[in-house]
Amino acid sequence: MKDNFSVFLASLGAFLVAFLIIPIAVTVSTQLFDLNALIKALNDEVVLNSLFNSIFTSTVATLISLVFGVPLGYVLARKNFKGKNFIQAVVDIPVTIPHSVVGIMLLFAYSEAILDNYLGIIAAMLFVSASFTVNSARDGFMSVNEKIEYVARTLGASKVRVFFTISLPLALHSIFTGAIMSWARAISEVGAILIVAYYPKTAQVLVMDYFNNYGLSASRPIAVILILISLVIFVTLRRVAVVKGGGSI
Amino acid sequence: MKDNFSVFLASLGAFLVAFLIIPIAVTVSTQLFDLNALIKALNDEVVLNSLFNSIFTSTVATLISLVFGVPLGYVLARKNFKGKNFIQAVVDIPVTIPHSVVGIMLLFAYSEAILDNYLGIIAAMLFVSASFTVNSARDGFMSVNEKIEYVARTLGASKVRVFFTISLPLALHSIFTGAIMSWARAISEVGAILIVAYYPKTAQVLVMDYFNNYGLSASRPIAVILILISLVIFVTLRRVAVVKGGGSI
Amino acid sequence: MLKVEDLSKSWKDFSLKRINFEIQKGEYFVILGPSGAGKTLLLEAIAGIFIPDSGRILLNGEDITEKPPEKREIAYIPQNYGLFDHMKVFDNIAYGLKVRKFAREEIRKQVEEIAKALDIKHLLDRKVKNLSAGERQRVAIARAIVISPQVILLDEPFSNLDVNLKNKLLREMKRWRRELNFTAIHVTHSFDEALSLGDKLGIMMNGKMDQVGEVKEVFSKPKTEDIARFLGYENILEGHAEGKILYSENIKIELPQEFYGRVRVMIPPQNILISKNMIFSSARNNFKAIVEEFEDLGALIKLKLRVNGIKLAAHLTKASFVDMGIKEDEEVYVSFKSTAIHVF
Amino acid sequence: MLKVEDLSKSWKDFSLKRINFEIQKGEYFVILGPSGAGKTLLLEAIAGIFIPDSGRILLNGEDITEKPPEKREIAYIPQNYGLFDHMKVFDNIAYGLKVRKFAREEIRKQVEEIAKALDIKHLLDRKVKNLSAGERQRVAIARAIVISPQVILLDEPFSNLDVNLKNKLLREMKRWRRELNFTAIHVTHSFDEALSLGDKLGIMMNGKMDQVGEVKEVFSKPKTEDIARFLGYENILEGHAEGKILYSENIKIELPQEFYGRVRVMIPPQNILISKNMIFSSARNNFKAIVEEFEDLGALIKLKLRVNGIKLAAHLTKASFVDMGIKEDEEVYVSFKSTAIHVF
Repeated sequence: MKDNFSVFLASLGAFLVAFLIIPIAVTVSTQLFDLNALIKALNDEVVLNSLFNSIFTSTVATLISLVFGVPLGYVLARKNFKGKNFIQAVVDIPVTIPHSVVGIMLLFAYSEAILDNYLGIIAAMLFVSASFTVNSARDGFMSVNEKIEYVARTLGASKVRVFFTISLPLALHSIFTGAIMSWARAISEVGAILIVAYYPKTAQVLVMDYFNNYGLSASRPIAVILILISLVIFVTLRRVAVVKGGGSI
Repeated sequence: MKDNFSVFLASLGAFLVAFLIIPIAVTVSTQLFDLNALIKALNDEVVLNSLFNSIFTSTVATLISLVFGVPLGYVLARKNFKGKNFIQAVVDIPVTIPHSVVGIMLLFAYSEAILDNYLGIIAAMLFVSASFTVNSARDGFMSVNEKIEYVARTLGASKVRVFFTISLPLALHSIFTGAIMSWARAISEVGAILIVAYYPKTAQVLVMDYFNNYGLSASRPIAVILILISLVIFVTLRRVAVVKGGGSI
Repeated sequence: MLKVEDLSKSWKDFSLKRINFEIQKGEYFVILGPSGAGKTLLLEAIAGIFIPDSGRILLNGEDITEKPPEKREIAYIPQNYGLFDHMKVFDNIAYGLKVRKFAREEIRKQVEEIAKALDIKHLLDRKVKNLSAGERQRVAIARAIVISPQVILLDEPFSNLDVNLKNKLLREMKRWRRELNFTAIHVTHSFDEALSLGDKLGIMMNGKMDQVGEVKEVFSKPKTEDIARFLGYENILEGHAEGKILYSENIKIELPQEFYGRVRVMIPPQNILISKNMIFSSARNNFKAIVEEFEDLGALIKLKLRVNGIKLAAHLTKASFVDMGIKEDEEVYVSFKSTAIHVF
Repeated sequence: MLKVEDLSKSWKDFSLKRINFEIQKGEYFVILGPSGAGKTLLLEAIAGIFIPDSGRILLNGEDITEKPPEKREIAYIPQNYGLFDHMKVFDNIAYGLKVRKFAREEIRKQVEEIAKALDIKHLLDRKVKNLSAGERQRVAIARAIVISPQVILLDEPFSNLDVNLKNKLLREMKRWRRELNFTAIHVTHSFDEALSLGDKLGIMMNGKMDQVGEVKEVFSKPKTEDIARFLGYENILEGHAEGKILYSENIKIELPQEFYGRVRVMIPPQNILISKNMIFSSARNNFKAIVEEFEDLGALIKLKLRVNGIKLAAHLTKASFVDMGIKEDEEVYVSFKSTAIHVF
């Protein structure tokens, strides 16, 4: 049943969709008229190195968030303890701190150890992205019925075995979805990296350099490459997650 | 029942919690030994203006995301149409695009209109934060039983009236929670703002300036102020959301 | 007053098939059917939640088939009542009156009046969330009745209530009906609601309204065997009658009176006597049977028996079941009086 | 073999109170009780999911009260079976064997053997998700039995199944028991499972195990009135007997034989005859009664009657209920034979 009110709501929504899609469409499509620049960028060792740095660091940050965040999510899902609300707040708070402040805080806390090296980039990424993995892991473990874990134990499995053969596999879809979000958040980070680790140069910082030094058009080829890489990986991983989980995310 | 494996998992989680909390604790606590600098910063008109700019722009961005994002969430929750998956992807994709690229895209798309003005800051914030409001609104409306909307209509209420008196109030808690996340994401943005609107100066950019021009210690007072403001508003709003919703978020 | 003509609608895996019925002003029409019969969908079509593929809905002669729900003056109370959880009881009941832009004072007066009639006046300031199931039901009825709709549609209004509360509310519903004199279509799978409340009864199965009529008539003369089974008649046998003898499969059954030709009979399961030994009694129908299985009906045990080629069900108490030590695959003797047989 | 001694545990709003029972090897012990009786919690204590506040659990003389579940050799099948949804049927059944580090070949052999016994060999390569309820139950039983546990705990294994499937699986469970000879504790609220499967029966209500004994004994001699009621005995009256006459409240009831002093009797509801007129029959107990309310039992109508100060329930078929046109608050006549009365 069509009606005016639904059309009105859809129109309001369409404004927002347009606002979000126009920048991507304009940037990518204008680059198509200058494919040479794109190809040149793809042959530029500086660009390729920076792309490697971006993908490498965001992937490592995501892996670290998995190694430490999944156990944390399990504890938050299964245990009750004093200060649990506080721990949960600590996990959530990084999303609200301005990225430049994140960089400064990290330097204050870990100083020379993270200045201008891979560790710094990864630390910055981990700080802003860990909450996605932790919260998804927590939700995933919460959705696993504890009874099933106990059944496995009555069949003779130790707690460790139950964790790896029952709890973890059943929570895996949710964890994987959270890891994708963490990865996306990590590779999108700029502000904190600018402060902590201007070098080694990541692609997102290189875009900024090109923009500052050579102007808007010069920064476009690498911007477009970054958009396409992010989109392809993000969309592919989400597809995989949907197929594996047999549901939608 | 205490056991070694749970202790092991908790220890892994504790590393991550420590990694997240140490930077905040160190930055804030070291500043307590230099309260003068903090007080001086709070009397500095440049700092105060930048704080106003940050809070003003992130609040406006959140309000805009509500005006356009709530209708979009409603349409995504209630209607089935071709291209719905595409629209959903458009909503989610901004999280994965590096912030420097976001700034460049926005300049390409909206050029002079957003260069170095409030509009530019708000556009950058809206781009990176809108998905939280849209997705929460969608989830909120999906949790409202359509039957109840129909009951209201059999009592004589038009679609418009049902939306405002039934659907919207029942989804409000979820929408409010999403708006808090949007606000937090907006005020934390730096990378895109650096490119689109270096002026008017927001606090998060000012921190960067101080760091680049006067070094780490000089940037700390305003960083601490920003941390505290973000935390207080974020925690307070979450409390309100929990109390209003009668549940947890 | 409300007339449904040939109403049909298909979905992927279900359809409503040519539904016809008519109700008069003040009538209470109960639609009885198993779950999955399409009862809720029929109510939704009448409420205007969807538009049928074909057929018409007439209200006082006017075709309302495609009218939006807000213009129909037909109030709908879904299963679980569909209360507005974010409002107080008062605002729930007042909702339809506010929509109609009644004056503040008038709204208060009408809400208090209906709340008094339904014994929920003391709840008006309460949050809906904290109400009991019985209270929620009353609020839903008050909210529907207060706008004086032409018809009220009730979807399983007594499900999810415990037995005692249900019986209490059934009694009260009868009183409210008398006092408030509304027209209603009430959908249920429960027999006692039909018997308690219905002026008229419709039996709905598999998307079809198979029989419509007076309650007593439908129960005493089920049109089809499916309806008879749904109404709980067990042991329905068909056969060829010659005088007082019915020949069905391989057995002969003595009937209470003379019949000729094809007849259908029903032997009430609790009128079938079970014994371990052959008994000679006034009962003229005596057979040897095999116990196939038994089932706990809560109050009773139902034995499923095989008598030659025929399956019979018999009820007995748990106490006598245990006393007799009945086991599966055992032989027992069944007997029933010819006067216990219903012929229809 | 398994002995539970004085087991107690308190939560905020519920407690298990001094549970005692013992079962022998190969025995099938059914625990019957209403929902909320604490049956699941008792199983969880035996499985080792929590440790009781006091009391002991002994398995073959060894105190296992505080042993972790994986060391008890007691397999637990929770309600809804607790299958591992991310594994195939084969891997579900093989889980306990893999834990025990059996050789690959040995695992395959044992899984196929048990799968054959339970008729699920064709399902071994299937995903658990796509199984029907009956298939899921078999997989759960196979997974438990294959590790040859000392005891198998089954929590409502036949709930959520439709009646026909339940009857089928009940029959098969009896066969599996004979063939595989396992020891089991089976918790249920359903009477027919107790009758079909139980060697021994425990009645559990409100956290207490009120009676333990042979099935027939428990049913014929319920220890308390609560148990009698739970077992479905209605119309339980207490009174003072003088020979063949029982004086209870304001009525005199003729008993089947002579008794003296306080006795408790039960009159099966389906043995109470209802009529609109006083009938003079061989039934010696005739009373006038008021119909208070009626209730749909599915197969029957239950009438709740008041006879002087006493409440009686009577069952009759829907057909005769409608035929007689019985209404609430009406007078009817009830009669029952003295031989229909159970004295206990």
